[in-house]
Amino acid sequence: MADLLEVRNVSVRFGGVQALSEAALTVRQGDITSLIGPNGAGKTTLLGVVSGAVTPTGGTVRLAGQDLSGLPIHLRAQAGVVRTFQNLEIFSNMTALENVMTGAHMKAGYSMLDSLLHTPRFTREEKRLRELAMEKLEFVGLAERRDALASDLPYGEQRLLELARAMASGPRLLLLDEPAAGMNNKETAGLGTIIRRIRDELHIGVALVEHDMELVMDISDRITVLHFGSVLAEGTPKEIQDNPDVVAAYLGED
Amino acid sequence: MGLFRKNFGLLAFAAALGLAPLALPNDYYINVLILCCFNALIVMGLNLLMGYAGQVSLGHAAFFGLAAYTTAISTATLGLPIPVGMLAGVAVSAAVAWLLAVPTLKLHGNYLAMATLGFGIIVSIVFNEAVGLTGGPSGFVGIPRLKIAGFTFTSDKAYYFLSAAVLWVATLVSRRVIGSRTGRALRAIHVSESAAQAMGIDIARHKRFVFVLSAVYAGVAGTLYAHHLTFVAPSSFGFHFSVQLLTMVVLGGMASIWGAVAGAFFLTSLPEFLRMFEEVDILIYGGLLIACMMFMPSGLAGGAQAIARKLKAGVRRG
Amino acid sequence: MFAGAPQYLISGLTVGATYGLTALGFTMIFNTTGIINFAQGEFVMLGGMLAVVLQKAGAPLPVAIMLAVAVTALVGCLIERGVIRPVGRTAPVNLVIITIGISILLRGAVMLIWGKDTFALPPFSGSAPLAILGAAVQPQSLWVLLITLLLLVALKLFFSRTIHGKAMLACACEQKAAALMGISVDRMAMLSFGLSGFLGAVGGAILTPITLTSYDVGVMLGLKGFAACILGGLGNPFGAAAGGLILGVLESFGAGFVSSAYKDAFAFIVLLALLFVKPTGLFGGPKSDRV
Amino acid sequence: MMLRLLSVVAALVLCAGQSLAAEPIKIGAVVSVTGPASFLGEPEKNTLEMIRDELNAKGGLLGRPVELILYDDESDVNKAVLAAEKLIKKDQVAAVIGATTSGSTLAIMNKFPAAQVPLVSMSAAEKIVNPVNPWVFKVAPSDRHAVGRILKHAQAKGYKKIAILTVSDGFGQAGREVLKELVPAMGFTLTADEVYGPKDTDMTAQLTKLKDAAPDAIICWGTNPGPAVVARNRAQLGMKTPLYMSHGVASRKFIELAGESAEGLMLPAGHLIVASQLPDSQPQKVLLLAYTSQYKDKFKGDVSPFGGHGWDGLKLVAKAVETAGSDKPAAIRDALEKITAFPGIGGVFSFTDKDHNGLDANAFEMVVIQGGDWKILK
Repeated sequence: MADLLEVRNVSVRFGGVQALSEAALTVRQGDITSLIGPNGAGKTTLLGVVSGAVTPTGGTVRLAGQDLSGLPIHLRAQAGVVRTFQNLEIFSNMTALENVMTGAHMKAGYSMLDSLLHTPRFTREEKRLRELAMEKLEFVGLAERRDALASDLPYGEQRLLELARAMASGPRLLLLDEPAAGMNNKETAGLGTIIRRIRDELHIGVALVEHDMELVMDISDRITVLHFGSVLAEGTPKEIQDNPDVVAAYLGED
Repeated sequence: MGLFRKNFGLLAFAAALGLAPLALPNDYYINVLILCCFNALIVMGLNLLMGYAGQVSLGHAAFFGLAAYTTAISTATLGLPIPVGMLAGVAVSAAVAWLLAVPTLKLHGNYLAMATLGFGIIVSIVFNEAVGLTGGPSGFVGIPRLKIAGFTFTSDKAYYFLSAAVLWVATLVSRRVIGSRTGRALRAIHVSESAAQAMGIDIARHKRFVFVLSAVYAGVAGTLYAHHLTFVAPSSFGFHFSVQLLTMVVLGGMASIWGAVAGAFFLTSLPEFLRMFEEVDILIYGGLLIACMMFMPSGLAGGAQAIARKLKAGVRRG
Repeated sequence: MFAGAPQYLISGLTVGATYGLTALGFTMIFNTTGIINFAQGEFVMLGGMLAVVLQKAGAPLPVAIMLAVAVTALVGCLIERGVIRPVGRTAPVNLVIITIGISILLRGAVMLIWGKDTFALPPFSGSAPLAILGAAVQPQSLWVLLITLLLLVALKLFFSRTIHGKAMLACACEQKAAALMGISVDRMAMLSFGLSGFLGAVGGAILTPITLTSYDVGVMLGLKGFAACILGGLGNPFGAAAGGLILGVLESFGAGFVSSAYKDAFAFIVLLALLFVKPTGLFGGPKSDRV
Repeated sequence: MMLRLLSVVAALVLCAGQSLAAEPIKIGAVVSVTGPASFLGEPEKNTLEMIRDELNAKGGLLGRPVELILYDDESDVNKAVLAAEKLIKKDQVAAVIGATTSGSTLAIMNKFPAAQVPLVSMSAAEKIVNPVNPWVFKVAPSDRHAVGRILKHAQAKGYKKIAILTVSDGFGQAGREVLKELVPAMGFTLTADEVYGPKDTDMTAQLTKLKDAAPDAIICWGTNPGPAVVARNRAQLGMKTPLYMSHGVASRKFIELAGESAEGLMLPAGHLIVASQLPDSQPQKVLLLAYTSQYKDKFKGDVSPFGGHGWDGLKLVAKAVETAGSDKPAAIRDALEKITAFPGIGGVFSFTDKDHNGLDANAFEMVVIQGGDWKILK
């Protein structure tokens, strides 16, 4: 299968700190690739480079062959790279449904004039967006919470809402930054199922940064291990578990 | 039925605006109502910018003034037809906002407040000092009364109905902007710029859009104001008025169109009620501001909602 | 053409010291509570007006000034205790409106009690001007600069040496963590209002001999003080003081070399240009603050 | 609109006829009691209320009590317009005195011809009475006369080069326009033209620039407290160039604020501040002294020429009501226009249909500050 995301030789410096040096990451269409490593290894930075939030000092980012370098965040999103956030960034001033409809911002096919005049196109498109958003809410199991104010949802549901919102934008590549953070075991298991379904039913590529090793080993197709900003190892969960360097790095860290 | 319910607020608002003059004990109060309409227009635009998109502006009096002076100069000095002057006024406000938006809206929070504040002060200094153009501190005299297609708005009542109609249309436009994907994008930007960008929203473009839109609202109010008062002076467009506008937005209720109307009408007419306290009125005004914010942190709109919710709960329980 | 430069510089520094002291007051409160206190200018006004009133009532000048400063600091504490604390956690813009309300109240009260006139205070040590670098300097200007400098040093020591100062810095960094460490965030907030009242009042009292005072001088000072804060980078006390001096010098040079009509506009244009290049001020951190 | 108003006026007159003494004569006032111009508006308000009480104590006008309806415009043109509207439409007053500032007066004055109610302004701008608006009068003396007195004095001293320093508000702008016209017209060279803001606290930069232009004399145009700062800065810079002030600072407050640096400053002032030095034959002397002591007793403060505008405004309207024998606005207007040789605080007023200010250069006296007091310059 073709590579969906190809990150090559990416380096990032923050002031005097080399956050990433010559890092690489590959995500294949319909695969879940996890990015693991000790705290400060540069995982979130690497996701940032892919999403466009962090400008690298060198290296390339390609999505299905298209060079994304230099594109601002919103244009990368339009190209199909959509992320969730380590510290929840839901739109707390909207309902769950509105959050997901905002996710579908790019999907709306009407102009300002249409919305001012409430043309049939506007009505039709808004209806379609609502249905699309409902579909995503159902997908993550939040359908009946659609009219709840997002800030009123419990933490675990806010995480799911963020996922639904990201999916509504119709991504080709989903970047999930610690989606299970703060979830209990049951919620994490549910999340694992949803991520798997994203892969299996929607054939979206997923890049996952996660500390919960059980979840990572359970759902990942491939794993990339980052250590001090460089790739330490790359392979299937089995290969990674058996890799002595990885074991040493993790033991050394703890 | 659904359509009626959805638009009930707008219909009720139209009725209230239309019937308001009948409830007045005296013709004089028409003038207060006209000022209320002007202020509500500006505050509604500012609420789109601040309440919805979360971008503070402490310089909106400048857009109001730019439009007022532009139409004043166009019609009185250059002798252009009034509608042309008014269009030019709104266009100048919008154009200045468009130019200012790019560098300014990159700033955040207090820095944005300072930049807009500084802009407002610079503009008011120009109004004050460009005597040849603006008439300087003592003002610009001789602006013609509004005349459109041969009809002169001589009576204050006619002017009120015109202003009220414009305000109503502005309300409709605001509601439709907010109800569209642009509205959702603006509210998204308010909470999290990074998440909004991640959803493919071009935040620079949206911020600029709403900044220009709010300047257009202020501009429309400014042109109506100039041709109503037939006189403009720099003191009406200074820092003081910008702060008043901000107060109206917050007191009315952030991110609420009806709150904008309520805040503007309340604070514009409040001095009329406080007159009986003579000089102590200033203390009462200050005290009221503090009390409102202490007991109604979501403004008049939020307060009304809370009361409505309580009433509903009471009915259910009863 | 440039003969006037030393004079412009001196007068700019004197006026700038006013802005700087007001800006310092802003910074105290902002750092501890995250509030932009729009009543800051009123503290300066209160310091000046109270000193004038007390001096007129027969108090010797130093006593009048000390009392004025103490009363204003107390007013600052009372504002925190009576209004800010009961409000609790609320949107920052609500707090802005509340402090605007407070400034209207203070201004109104002073107007009703002591009237709308302008008042003067005698200088601390005569009015015979000194010649420095070809510029004529009022002795009071030197007092102002000296006291501003002393206050800066004292603040520096307060924050680095005293337990209260360190606690206030802790609140500034992380309120929750400070609370966990057993620091009373409420008390620190009150202290910051008191301190900022103190700073403002000192400014008002030492400047009145030069600038005169009246019930409404706080509006302009508050505005310029805020501008100075932003220019220096919000939250940095030394940035605030430097911002004030720079703003004062900009205005004075603007009046001298550009146009006296547009001197304020000139200062604000420079400020805007700076913000466009450096969005968090001259000495501000990279992080932008909350709205 | 007009018809309604007339009918209301007619009804009022009828009512008045029926219940004679009870119906008060309503006189409106728009005054900046608060806001930036309050230092002008406060003495105006005090004086207006004092004169009202004095009139009523003497039995009112035409045997009817005087009701003064005074609105504060908060130094804001919008509020001034609302106040004027209210006086015309709601209170239906016989005449209006105000507004305090030129801006407010210019904003409201076009309402008065339409409503056919006379307006007596207390602000200085020439535009108020030039061209003459039949319904609008003003009692504040014109800057033209004040500037004229200064420049005559300067001519006598043999000065050639004049520099001006004006405040950037309505008062300063009006003065600056007249100065820029008259200084060259009377044969001087205008060597420098600087301005300062009404809230500025340091004018050394402007003065340093003026110094470089080496003028023979400087004319500063503003109202307190700016000119006091100018005087102090001039002393600080050790400037010996003669400094003229405007009539806007002709109050004891100025000397108090400027302190020693006021010594030797010259200005054209109304007769109020030098009343005690006037010869007894001077027609204003008695009432100037009376006003000064009356005001001091009642308000524990010093008189200012601005308070005097209130005196002139209300007394002139009262005089017009009495000569007209009516409180009809039109009758008051006609009577106002016919008032001649009426001694007031600001000067001796003589209105004509071409002159609605009624004052000339004699309203001013050149004075100098000596020993902390005013001295008439010969």
